[in-house]
Amino acid sequence: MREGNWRPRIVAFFCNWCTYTAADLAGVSRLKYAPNARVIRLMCSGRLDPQLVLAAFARGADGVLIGGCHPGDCHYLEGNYKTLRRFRLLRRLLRDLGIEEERLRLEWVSAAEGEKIRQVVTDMVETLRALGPLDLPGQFRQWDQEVETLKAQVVEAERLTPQPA
Amino acid sequence: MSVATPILPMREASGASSAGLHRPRRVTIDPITRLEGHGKIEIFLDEKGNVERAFMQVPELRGFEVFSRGRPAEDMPQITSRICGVCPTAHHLASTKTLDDLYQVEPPPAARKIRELVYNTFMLEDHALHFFVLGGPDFVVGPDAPPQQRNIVGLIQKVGLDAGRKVIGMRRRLRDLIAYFGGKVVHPVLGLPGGVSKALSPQDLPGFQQLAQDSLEFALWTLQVFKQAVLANPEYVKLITAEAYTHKTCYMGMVDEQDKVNFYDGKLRVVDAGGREVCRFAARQYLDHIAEHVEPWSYVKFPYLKDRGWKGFVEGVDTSIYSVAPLARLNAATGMATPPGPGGLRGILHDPGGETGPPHTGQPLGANY
Amino acid sequence: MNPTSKPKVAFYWCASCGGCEEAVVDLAEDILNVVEAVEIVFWPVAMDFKKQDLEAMPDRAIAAALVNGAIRTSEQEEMVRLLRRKSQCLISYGACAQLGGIPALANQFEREEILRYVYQEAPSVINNSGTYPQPATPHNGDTVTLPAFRNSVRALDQVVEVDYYIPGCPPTPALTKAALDALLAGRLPPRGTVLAPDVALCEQCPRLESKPKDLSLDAFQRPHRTALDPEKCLLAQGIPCMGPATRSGCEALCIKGNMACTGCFGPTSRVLDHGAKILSCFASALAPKEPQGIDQALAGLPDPVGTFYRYSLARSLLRRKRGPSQTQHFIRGNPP
Amino acid sequence: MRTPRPDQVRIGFYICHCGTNIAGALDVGEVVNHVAGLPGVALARDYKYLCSDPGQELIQHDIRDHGLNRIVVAACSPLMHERTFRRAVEEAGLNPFYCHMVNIREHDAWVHTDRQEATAKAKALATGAVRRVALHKPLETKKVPIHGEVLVVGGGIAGIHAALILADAGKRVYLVEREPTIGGHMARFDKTFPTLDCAACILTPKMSAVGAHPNITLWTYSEVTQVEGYVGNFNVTVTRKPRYVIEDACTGCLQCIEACIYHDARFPDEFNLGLGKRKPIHLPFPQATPPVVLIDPGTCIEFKTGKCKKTCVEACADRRAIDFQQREETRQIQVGTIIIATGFQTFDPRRIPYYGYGVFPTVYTALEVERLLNAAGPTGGEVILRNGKPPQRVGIVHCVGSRDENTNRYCSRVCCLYSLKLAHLIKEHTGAEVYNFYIDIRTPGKGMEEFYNRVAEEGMHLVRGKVADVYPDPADPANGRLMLQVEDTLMGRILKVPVDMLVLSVGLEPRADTQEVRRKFNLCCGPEGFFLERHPKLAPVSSYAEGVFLAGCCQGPKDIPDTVAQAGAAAAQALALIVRGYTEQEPNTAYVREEDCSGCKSCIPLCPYTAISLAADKQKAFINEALCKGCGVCVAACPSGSIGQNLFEDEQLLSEVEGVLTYA
Repeated sequence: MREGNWRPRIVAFFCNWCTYTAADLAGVSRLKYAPNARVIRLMCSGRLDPQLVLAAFARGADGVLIGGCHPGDCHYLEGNYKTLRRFRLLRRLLRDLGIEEERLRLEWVSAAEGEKIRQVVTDMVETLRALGPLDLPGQFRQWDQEVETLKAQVVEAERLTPQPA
Repeated sequence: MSVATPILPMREASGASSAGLHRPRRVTIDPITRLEGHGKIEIFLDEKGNVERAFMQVPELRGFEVFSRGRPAEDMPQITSRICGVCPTAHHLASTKTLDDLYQVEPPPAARKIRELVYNTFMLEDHALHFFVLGGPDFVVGPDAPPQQRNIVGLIQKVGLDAGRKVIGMRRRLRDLIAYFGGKVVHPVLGLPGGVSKALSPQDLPGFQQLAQDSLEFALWTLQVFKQAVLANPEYVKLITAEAYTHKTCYMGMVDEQDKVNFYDGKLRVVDAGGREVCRFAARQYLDHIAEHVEPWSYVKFPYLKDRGWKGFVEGVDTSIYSVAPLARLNAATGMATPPGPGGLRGILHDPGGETGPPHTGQPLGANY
Repeated sequence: MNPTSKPKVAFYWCASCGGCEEAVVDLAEDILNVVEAVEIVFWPVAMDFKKQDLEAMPDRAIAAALVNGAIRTSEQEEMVRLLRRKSQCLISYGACAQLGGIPALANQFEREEILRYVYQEAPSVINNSGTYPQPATPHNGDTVTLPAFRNSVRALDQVVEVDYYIPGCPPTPALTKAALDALLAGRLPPRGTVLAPDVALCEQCPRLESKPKDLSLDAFQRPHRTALDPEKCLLAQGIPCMGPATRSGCEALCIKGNMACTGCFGPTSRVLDHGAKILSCFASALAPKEPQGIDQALAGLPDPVGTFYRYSLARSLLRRKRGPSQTQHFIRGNPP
Repeated sequence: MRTPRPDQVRIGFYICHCGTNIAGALDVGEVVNHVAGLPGVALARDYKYLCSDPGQELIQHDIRDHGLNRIVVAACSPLMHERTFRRAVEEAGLNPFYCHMVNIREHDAWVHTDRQEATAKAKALATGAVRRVALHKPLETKKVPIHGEVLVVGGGIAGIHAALILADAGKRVYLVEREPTIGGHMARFDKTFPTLDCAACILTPKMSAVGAHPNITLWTYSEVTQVEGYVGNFNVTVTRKPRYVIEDACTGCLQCIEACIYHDARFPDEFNLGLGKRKPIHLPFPQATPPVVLIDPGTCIEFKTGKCKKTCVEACADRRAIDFQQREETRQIQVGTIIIATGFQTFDPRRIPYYGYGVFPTVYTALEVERLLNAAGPTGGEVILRNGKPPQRVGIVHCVGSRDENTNRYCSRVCCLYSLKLAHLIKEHTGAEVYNFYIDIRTPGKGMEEFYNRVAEEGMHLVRGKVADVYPDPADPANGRLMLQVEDTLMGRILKVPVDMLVLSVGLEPRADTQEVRRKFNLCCGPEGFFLERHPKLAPVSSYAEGVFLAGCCQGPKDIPDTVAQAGAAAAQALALIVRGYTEQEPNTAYVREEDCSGCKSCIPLCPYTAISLAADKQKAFINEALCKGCGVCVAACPSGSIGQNLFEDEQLLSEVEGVLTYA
């Protein structure tokens, strides 16, 4: 992270049929929006394993955006309902672990809603800016400082102590 | 964390054996061994080599009282059992009974009996563990034996492999009974508000009845071992009853309506070192009677009798420190609720001291038997 | 006992309850064979060896050290580093060492929060002087020391390298015996393996057949609010059972006790985050489609962290609850 | 998640300039430099147009010359060119699924303005792709056979045309129409612009051809109620509504109508939009196809009281075609492809109250006027108002429900021309003064501008302005004359125009049940609500559902020539699939690692295609690859991580997540 020049990083999981296509449409329509979202294409938002959301946060995402087809519109009939259910529970879990609910967002964006991509990404960037960085990798480093000091001492002591016979 | 701590004298500490020449001012015993829990002892000696002050430190804290907060009440019996995996059943059932109280439900008679059966079984196997594995080697193998042998392995060598198998086999059978109801023996799962999760199948009953008979015999045999290994040895008796190993505190134990010992239910009764009742209360009133004191040199807190106030680590009739566990339990009660077995235990412990008051917790020699 | 050529074995406990020691003792008759085959050189619960005995050994002198308990204090870190150095094979024994275990639930709280409650705010505490445990307490020109209480609870492999894992809270005697046998026979799987079947518990569950193909849950039940059918799949009764996401090897003991699996064996090797996986499984099995209905159904899970990460919070992807402080630092233009 | 064994990965990275589309918005050189330094990358290049032949050849040569075994192409959307590059890679002897695309055009270059930021994003996305592609596995596309039968939904001109082409090509076609007859909107028109040939003259021969074609199964008064399966293998349920007349027995003699207990037709006639009357037993219009009458149970005495003399049955005599007991029936069919030609509905002008439609009897919609003008219509082709008089002054308001912020923002494309056509026809029929009130006159297309000139020269009043108010003419309230208030924006003055008849040129809208149809067929809708084509230019009749094609106004407003052209295109697309005989299925299917599965059954109910079953002998989940469509819902839900998904493996996605986050 460049200090003082922090920009929110969003990992966006978009379903192939609606939201990814909407993002393509936003492109074709030359809509301009914040460059913070990095899109990962899934065939269906229902593929989104909550592990991937947590992994994204753990690896440095400030926010995770899930994009799926509108209810009733899933290309795979009901994949998006599974996403919605997981999302509701996952947000509670995140909240209990100190990660603001707004950092995980679920949006239904149909293939025709290029404009909504622009709005959602831009709005989420603003929300994240207000929240500040999550920076879990930095947190992990910070949390581990407490053991690193001792580790260094032990290593140093072992270096100085002759190996017992 | 048990208050009773089976440590043996100076011999234990390294360097202490070269008596007289360079007697160290400080003796560290780290870790304390053969008990459940983490501990370390720092002993400071005066110029004469006598103990000037000793610190029994618990260098660990997990924070159950914090991380249990906010969790579903019904999870507590399973979470609190993790306070101690040697006596998980005690924590498990204490939590379960608290849930009864919370939900204001009375378990049906069968559930209550199952809980009592499980708990009493636990009392039996746990004491066997203590006697043969944790504390017992000090006597059976002997206080003079090298430390490497004062353990279960040495004990089996001493008493013989058959006796060792007998102990192991009986514990396994008893623990299987707990697992029958509790799923697991370490961290059982049977406790629910107002009942238990599992019932007893009638066809399994005869096996358990047989086990009851066998375990009674086992208890008597254990008593014989104790008599032979400890009481038959005048030096040991002298050691147990020596002033240095006597700890005059108050004593707490659970009693029934007649002030007899009850393991599962009843009131908590506290008596002082002179045998006089200090208080008698239901578990839910514990905050009225018990408080915890904090010292800067240990993570463990020190419970004491709240009415008396914290008076420091002092002994005597007026102390606010109280002991728990077997000897304290006997002291706090007027007797056993069941007919005394052959050669009643209380008599055995009473007689050697020849005193009229309650026997006091010798460290560690009486407390856990 | 004279020094022998038998492989040396050590047992140690960190932030633990002693249940793992009991599990070893519960080898019952088999422990005699173990004692016959190995030389136990360190085992605080049962033997009188001290830390300095350990320090006096040559490096890698111990064939295998079985460490249970989570890592919470500097002393535990020191001890496991010492054991790591003295051992050829370091085995994580039990859920606490492997995943953080129950003590890692404390990772939802900050160190100061814990200390303040335990020593000051708890209703049983009387501490007018505001005394807290101190790293060093002076005594007559000398000091009595306490190890540092860390902010986070860690799994063993978050502090030192671990060669094998024996899962469970506690591990079963059967698994323990199988692992020791494999160790003694020198036929251990690749390093890093969890020495238990890599399949979820449902496979061993006596109630699997009664699990319907479609759960379609409308609500999660709490076990004391429903009359539990002792034959039927607990999930089918709406009881959150971690079995589908949890490694087998325990012989479904809790299920046999008519209670749900709480996940002490941890996830399978394919899973990074135990909690996320069972969350996904449970949520997917819900029937309602509207946010309100979904939330209602999920109201039966009042404590997602405690339910999904009962034993694995330390080893989860997020590891602990994030403190409030970091964000504030940054807002003040002061990145940590 | 399993850590894959790192084999000797040699990644080639290619970034496309796309002319200036990409290179103009971000620094491709910087991206190349960044990616070149990533582990596993053997080569990184930029190129002006990678999708061009030389571009593809560049990659192919590099694969051979540099021993590349993974290819990452950073260019446009994979939805655009993924196949192109996979094919190129395959031709170079590499498994096509070792190729992965990074979308830096639609998702980056085209949507961001800051060059530095856009470059940074491209680097991040490329890093994710490089990480992921290293874990790719060789995969094979599966060929799935295609049923030769086609379902055409909707029997308007689009459906008719498509059905005939396919049937003529020898394919079995099921044409399903909701109304009792095919013909759609076109059957209601009088003349068609710009040639002014009679709609019926050109349509009815095609309708008859459909009715008579041996390869066409025509089900009118029927609806598709369920669609299951996938391209090549759709299982379709069609519900046939009871018309209370046995279709095969009815000869279309119409004697039953004659004989109906109701001597006179007295119920509003749907086909004539209520302008005419019909009996309970009726034929929608003389050339209806099939020529089979139907009974409206809402008006039939027998249905209402059970006490009719049933003179119709008597008249039908031994043909015994009338069956009051007829019930709704369902038919199951299996088809390989589907053409959606469900058409449109006209804008309901009651939504703009100030036009007074439904309030003033002299206000008509354009479609109603078509019926008035039609010789077979309720007035026999005479333009006679509801008060029985022919109009002397007629106003035609364009863009009713089109190009309007409050209703529909789009242009309905046909209204200008049909308004001019109606103006011409009204003038021809009545000699009335005709005023056209327009916003703009739009007449693109072959012969359209000429048509406009011709009509304009006929002495039409063309007023550029929107009608702002319609109210009864205070000077002549009795005859229903209306006063139009309109601003003539060319002259810059407010006009008040009295008319006897006001025609509203209503726009075209998606049908009211479009959403229902969309769900049934797994389609997408655009913002206006019409079905969305896969690509506006390159795949105009393909939908987002594989094997389902779009024709006619259900995709957007269009005139008859365009509709017919599109129907032909849809038929050709369907035919192309059938003739090939198979489709290639993306190998992104899920699979169960049997040795890992605990048989917990969590996945089984989640599959929308019932592809997952429990192998009874082993108590392990099993995924039928042929049924799996690759959504991955089961993969995400498998609590023990025992289900994988080709191309979307846990470790691949995780690496991609890590990759896109490694670069700040």
